[in-house]
Amino acid sequence: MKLIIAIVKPFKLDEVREAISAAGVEGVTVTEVMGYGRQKGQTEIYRGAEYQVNFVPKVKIEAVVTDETAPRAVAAIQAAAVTGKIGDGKIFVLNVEDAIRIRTGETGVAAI
Amino acid sequence: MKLIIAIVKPFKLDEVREAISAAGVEGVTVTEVMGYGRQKGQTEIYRGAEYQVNFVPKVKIEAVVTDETAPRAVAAIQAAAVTGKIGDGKIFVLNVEDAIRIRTGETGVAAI
Amino acid sequence: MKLIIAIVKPFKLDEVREAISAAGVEGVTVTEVMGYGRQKGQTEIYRGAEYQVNFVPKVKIEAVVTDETAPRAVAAIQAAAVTGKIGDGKIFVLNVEDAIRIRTGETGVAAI
Amino acid sequence: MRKRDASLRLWGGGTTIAALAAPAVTWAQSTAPKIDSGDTAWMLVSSLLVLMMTIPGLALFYAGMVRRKNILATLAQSFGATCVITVLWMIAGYSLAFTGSGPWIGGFTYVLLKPLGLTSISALAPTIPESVYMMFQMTFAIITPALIAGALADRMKFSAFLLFMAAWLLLVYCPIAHWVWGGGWLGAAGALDYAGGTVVHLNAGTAGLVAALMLGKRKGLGTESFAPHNLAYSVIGASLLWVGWFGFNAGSALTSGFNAGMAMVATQIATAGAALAWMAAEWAVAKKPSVLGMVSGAVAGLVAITPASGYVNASGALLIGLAAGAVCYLSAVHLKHRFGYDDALDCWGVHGVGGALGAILTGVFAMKEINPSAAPKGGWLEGNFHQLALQVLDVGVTFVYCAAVTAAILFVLKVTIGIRVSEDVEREGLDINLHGEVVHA
Amino acid sequence: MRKRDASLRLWGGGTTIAALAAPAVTWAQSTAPKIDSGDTAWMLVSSLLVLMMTIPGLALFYAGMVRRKNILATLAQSFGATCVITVLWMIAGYSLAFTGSGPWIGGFTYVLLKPLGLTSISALAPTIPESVYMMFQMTFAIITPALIAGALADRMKFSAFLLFMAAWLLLVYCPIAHWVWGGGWLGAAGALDYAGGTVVHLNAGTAGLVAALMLGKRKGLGTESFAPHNLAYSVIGASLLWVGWFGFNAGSALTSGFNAGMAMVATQIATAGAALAWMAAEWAVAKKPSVLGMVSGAVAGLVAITPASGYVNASGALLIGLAAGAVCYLSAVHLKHRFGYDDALDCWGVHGVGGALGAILTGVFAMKEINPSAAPKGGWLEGNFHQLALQVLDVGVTFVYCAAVTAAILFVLKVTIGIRVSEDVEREGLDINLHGEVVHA
Amino acid sequence: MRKRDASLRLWGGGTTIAALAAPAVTWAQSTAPKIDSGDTAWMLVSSLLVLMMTIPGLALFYAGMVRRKNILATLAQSFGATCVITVLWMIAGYSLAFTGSGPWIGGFTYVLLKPLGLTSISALAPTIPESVYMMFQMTFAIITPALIAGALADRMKFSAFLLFMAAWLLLVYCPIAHWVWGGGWLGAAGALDYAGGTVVHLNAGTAGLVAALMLGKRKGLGTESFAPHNLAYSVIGASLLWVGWFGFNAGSALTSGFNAGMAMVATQIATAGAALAWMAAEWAVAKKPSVLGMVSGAVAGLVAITPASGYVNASGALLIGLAAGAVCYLSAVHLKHRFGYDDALDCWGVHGVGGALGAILTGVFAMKEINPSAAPKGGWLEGNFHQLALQVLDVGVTFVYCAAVTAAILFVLKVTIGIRVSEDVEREGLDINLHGEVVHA
Ligand SMILES: Nc1ncnc2c1ncn2[C@@H]1O[C@H](COP(=O)(O)OP(=O)(O)O)[C@@H](O)[C@H]1O
Ligand SMILES: Nc1ncnc2c1ncn2[C@@H]1O[C@H](COP(=O)(O)OP(=O)(O)O)[C@@H](O)[C@H]1O
Ligand SMILES: Nc1ncnc2c1ncn2[C@@H]1O[C@H](COP(=O)(O)OP(=O)(O)O)[C@@H](O)[C@H]1O
Repeated sequence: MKLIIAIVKPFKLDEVREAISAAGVEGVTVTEVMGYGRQKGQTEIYRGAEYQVNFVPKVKIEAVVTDETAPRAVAAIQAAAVTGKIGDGKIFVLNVEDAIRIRTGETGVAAI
Repeated sequence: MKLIIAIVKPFKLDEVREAISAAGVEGVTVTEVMGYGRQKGQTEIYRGAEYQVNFVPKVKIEAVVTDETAPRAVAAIQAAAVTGKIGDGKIFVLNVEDAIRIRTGETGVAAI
Repeated sequence: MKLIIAIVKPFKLDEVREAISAAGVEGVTVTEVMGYGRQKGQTEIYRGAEYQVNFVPKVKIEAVVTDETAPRAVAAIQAAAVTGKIGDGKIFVLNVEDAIRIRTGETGVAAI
Repeated sequence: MRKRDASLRLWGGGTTIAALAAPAVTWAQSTAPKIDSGDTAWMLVSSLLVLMMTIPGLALFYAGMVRRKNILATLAQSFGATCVITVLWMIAGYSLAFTGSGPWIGGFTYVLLKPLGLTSISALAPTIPESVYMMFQMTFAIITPALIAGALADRMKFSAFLLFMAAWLLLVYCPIAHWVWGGGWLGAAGALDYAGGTVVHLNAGTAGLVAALMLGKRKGLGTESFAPHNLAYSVIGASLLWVGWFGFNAGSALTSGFNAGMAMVATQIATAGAALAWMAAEWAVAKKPSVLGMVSGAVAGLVAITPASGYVNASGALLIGLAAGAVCYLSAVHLKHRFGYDDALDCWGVHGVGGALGAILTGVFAMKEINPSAAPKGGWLEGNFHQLALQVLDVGVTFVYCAAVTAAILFVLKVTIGIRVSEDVEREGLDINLHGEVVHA
Repeated sequence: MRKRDASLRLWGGGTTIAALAAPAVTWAQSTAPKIDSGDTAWMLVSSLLVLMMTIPGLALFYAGMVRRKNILATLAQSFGATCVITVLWMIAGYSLAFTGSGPWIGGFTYVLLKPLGLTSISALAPTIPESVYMMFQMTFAIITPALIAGALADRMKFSAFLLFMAAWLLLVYCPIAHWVWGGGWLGAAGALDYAGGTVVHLNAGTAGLVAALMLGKRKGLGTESFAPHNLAYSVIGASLLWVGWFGFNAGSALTSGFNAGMAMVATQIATAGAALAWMAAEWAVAKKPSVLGMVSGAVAGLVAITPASGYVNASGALLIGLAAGAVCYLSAVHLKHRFGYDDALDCWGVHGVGGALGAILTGVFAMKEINPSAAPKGGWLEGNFHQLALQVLDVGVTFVYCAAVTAAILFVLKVTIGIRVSEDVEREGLDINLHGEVVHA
Repeated sequence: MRKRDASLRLWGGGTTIAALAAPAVTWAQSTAPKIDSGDTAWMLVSSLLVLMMTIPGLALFYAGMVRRKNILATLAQSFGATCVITVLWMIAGYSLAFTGSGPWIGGFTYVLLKPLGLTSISALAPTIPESVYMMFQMTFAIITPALIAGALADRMKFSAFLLFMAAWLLLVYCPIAHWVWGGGWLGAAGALDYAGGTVVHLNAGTAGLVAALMLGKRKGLGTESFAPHNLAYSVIGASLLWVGWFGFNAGSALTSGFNAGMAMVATQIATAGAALAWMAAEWAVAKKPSVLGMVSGAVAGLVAITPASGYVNASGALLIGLAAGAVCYLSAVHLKHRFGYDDALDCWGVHGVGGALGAILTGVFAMKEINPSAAPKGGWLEGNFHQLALQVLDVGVTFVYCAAVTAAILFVLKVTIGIRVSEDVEREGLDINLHGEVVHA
């Protein structure tokens, strides 16, 4: 199983969720995060004191999927989240050793 | 070492924390997240415009534990978080390559 | 590639971000989290009812870096985040199998 | 709100219409009665101030103390109660409470406010239009039931809540208001309640205690955190309650003159004194002065000075305030836990206890000099022990009647439509389940 | 706000200065005119209440309904409009609307308020200083354009917004206010608009509808969630609107007496009735009574009773309120979706529809007994069908004139500086892009 | 608040009690004095408006500008100051400031308000009860020290803060209020300060500057983000300040008539002008008009018009407002950074600078026509250069006395209990450490 972590622009959340569903992913977990990358935030002036707002709001989407679904899911996210502008975000793929569905106690791919 | 990621219902947080402590886990990190799975959220109507609230509030609990503790911790979480109703959540286990305690610079299992 | 997860005290965020930049890390993602470890929170009294506030506010910093950068980045975070007091936090390192830049579709180390 | 105050008018602008035979008269325009434009201005303002106490004052005070998932539901209780009671007051409440001359309950002639014409004047407030007097009393009738919401926060069905408000208004508030202010037996016996220590606060507090007992405790109490989500709302709410309370207390003079001025002073001093007393007690016991404690203390002071505000001088007000802060701190923070009822936001602990305390201390500190017409013999300190006995009677009667009828109303609701939400709804929050909305969506 | 009300003063404190030839006169101090201190007190208060309706009332009501990224921009619209209009009203607005005697527009003598001396009095309000009357009217002139912001939320440029406010004030509000209240043709014809059903609410609502059509829909409508970020703000805002509205309606008596009292009563009852009607309709249709619905219903009631508040009794007010709650629920929640314009926060749905409804129902329910001087023949129910026809005329004229001129103003702005922000700005939020700030930083 | 205003009463409702020998007299009831019910109504309202300025107005204005971890502590400062000062004002403040006839300080006869009876009247306000006058002055005494909190935000110990408030009230505010308004030497010399340009704003601003210097800068300034957590609170706060300020300025007429009306008009226009001037300056310099800038500008306008509000006409008010917006923008946004003191929320930058500016411009724009009794020769523009000199003297004396005594008080506190929290407490936030609570728990 793979953990797919996608960091995308907040307003793309709904599109990504739909795309990933269509790709066969049953569940996702979403977190509001702050990102820093090429897109650098902006210089703010508060009462004359300049300071750098380094972070831009993003959402992080995490989904654990089977090894077979993973490439399809990644492609779906990429297609749905892209705007072509800086700050579109990243997708990371990690290996997952086990999964458990709390309700039933099922483990492995049956759980996801 | 393993990273255990548990996504559970918010009101189970305290019970899970206690259970996991009892299982010998010294530290955890908790994030408020939004989940999407079999439990689908609900259709909301705002001023006559229907829209789907796709996400239900969950908490994500992350704990890095030794390989030996991992099964015990997973079992403890599962037991504490289960209600038997849809939306109880998931537990994922990932491999961790290294850990560092910032305060002391200790590494490996000594750090967790 | 490695995913570095650092949990640090909130007011250290800016210093850590600068240190990690200096170490050559181009992007990070930051989440507000609640931590529980040796530093235990405090007992609160609300209208005479005691209850334990188990969690202290922390920030979680996640960065995906190349294998070569990883040690340098970890060291930089550790140096920037340390205060020597309990609750300074942890750094965890996980393996990442793939990365994709959404904007361009680049993959692997080119994407991070 | 004692009608005799009106006879204390000392300035020249208006003419007192003494001793109207009927409680209200509509004048033919040609012989239009003389009202006082200054008194009317102050009573128009007082009416809207007391409305402001409920929305947004009380609504915010309570909403700030609950968890995020119940904020909107808590606001909805104050807002919904305001609407239901406004309409019921027009339909029957005013008629039952402030018209007619029976000792137990008013009459039915003012149903739907039929006789309320442009130039009507009530004998209970002879220098202002009856429309304004009716409205002023309406705002009292709104806030009293709305206060009860503090005891039943986080767990009551909205439908049951609205029905409870309606029944309680007619069966509890209207009779008691009539007894004390509307020409009924308690006022005639000489009990002093300037702006509602028993009629409003002890009454609401008692109902809250009964409701808390009948609803049972909130799920998770003692094991989960019930820390308030946003005390900033409570600070706004308490501040608006404080500001609006001058309409409550100084407005109860029903005129714009010396009585209103003294009531304002007493209110201000007692409130500050009570906030400082609660703060000091908490600082000593719990080592930190919480913001929730400061605002709760202020409300305790406002409550306790309410019955006394037209009868005491500045020093009396300070003493009442200090006592209220300390006593309500004990009742809200310590007694509640000893006895184990879940008076969620301390409706009984602050309004019940503070109202009773204020009513009794009125019997101690009332001064003839401050209100020669309504308290011609003063209170205990001026040798009139009888007044203290009367005040205790007032407290006892209010408590017993209110407790009994409130329990009956809630019992009927419980066995018919049910009063408490399901466990799942309580866990997930009232906002999303009862109203379909959340804050910070 | 009909000047004839003043002649209904029945109390003794002041002397009516009848029939001043010129609209305003500055008296030499030795022959100083007699004003009434009670009337003045009430009108000072009414002025600040109506200002409070806009800031923070309306500002919060609207800001609570938008998404987090647009909260500050929404607040800035109400606040900025207040500032711009205050200065313009001083420069020319008051002069154009409330001085001079032409049927279509006022004069220029009061430009920069030059003739406004310490002891000036306007014939339109003979028992208070003209300074207070000018100020009271200013607060109406502020809130009317500010209401339009509800229709154009989330997508208008701030610079264009401020220019729109300025132009609209002078080209739309001032003429219409003059027609009805300032001595112009509509008032002379006998149209009844106590506190602004057409001058304020239908006017703002119509402008909102035009603006919504010309701006186009918000990006993402129908596919993304537009759930309000913090309805607690909307509850505070609606509550302060309710409380402040007594300055609006009861203040429109321009005196502190019987008329003000009746207007207050009518306002309170209609508001509660409308909130309950909306709540009931929503509970029946959507199965849950939303907090947004309750407060929207209250505002609908306030809007609809505005033109009628000085002419109807309690029962009339209740009926108008119930009708307003139900009708505005339909228009805001259902019609809007059928026709597909994006009246974001229901400026047209509540203020336009409610204002027109109230204006027409005024022609039905007006009673001679409640306002013998201004409505000596009552409305349709008292057999005066002519009044109803007049009211319909008033509605029609206001709608047509306002729609045409608003469209012209927005067209000019659109082709010059542009009225809508770029798509990126809209997506990312107005707060950070237009004002450089966010809430919950 | 100049007593001479009272002699300008031009209406018939009340009778002026001229030239009472003693500053206050309690009348036997039989020969009860004549007060005016309209004046009393307006002053009751003005008192509660000024209280509302502090809680919740100022509390929210400041709390909205700090970071999340300090919101409750900031609210607690305004609320706590209100309570402490109320009680001290009753104990000694009123006596020291507004009774007795010495040039430097009042007397002790009014300690604990002992002589304040039901029908007392002060010679300083002969048409209202002394209870109301005492209360009105109390609300000024509350807000003045409370304003200082803006300079010391985020880093002062709560215990030290409360002691500072108490000492400053008695040692700084009471003497200066006595000099100017209570019968002391500055008022007698002819300095004009209608509602507190120097007594309130320059005074608080100066104390804030001294406190900011003595406390030192906040940790992290310049490197961490100090962006306000929730400017929506600041908008609510500024709006309530604006609305309440009519009690401050128009209330300072002490009567409900022409003077109050003109003061209201001047206040409204200057405020709007200043908000627009700040907005324009910021738009030009920083390219975006921030919401914080708009509300800060409005407050700057309110501050600057305060001393002038009873002496200038509409055009004068507009000019003062425009000047205040531009000058305070410079002082709060640019001078502060040049000189490097950490006046956190711009107490000196807005209140100090704005108050001094307003006081001086009063000497320029005062007009005999607007206040014939108190400013019979007008200001510089009417050829009376002497007035301008007097105003500069007033500014200088206030600054020097206030700075010296404030520094002494803070020095004593610093070497005894300490005035600043530990670095850890500052980092983690005052809310959790000083009060044991957080927002958004
Ligand atoms: N190496 C990284 N590790 C973790 N998160 C990253 C990394 N690089 C980028 N991100 C996240 O992705 C977001 C977008 O990245 P950015 O470099 O701004 O744009 P782009 O991907 O278009 O070049 C960042 O705001 C950050 O949240
Ligand atoms: N494959 C997944 N990857 C990440 N998170 C998931 C996944 N499946 C479920 N979740 C999380 O677990 C929560 C509960 O899952 P759900 O399917 O609703 O219930 P259940 O586990 O009882 O079948 C979801 O709301 C989501 O946050
Ligand atoms: N095993 C763990 N797994 C996940 N997070 C941890 C773990 N141990 C500690 N943390 C996080 O690190 C924070 C600091 O840890 P703590 O034990 O309090 O201090 P220290 O690292 O100085 O001993 C915790 O609040 C928690 O968020």
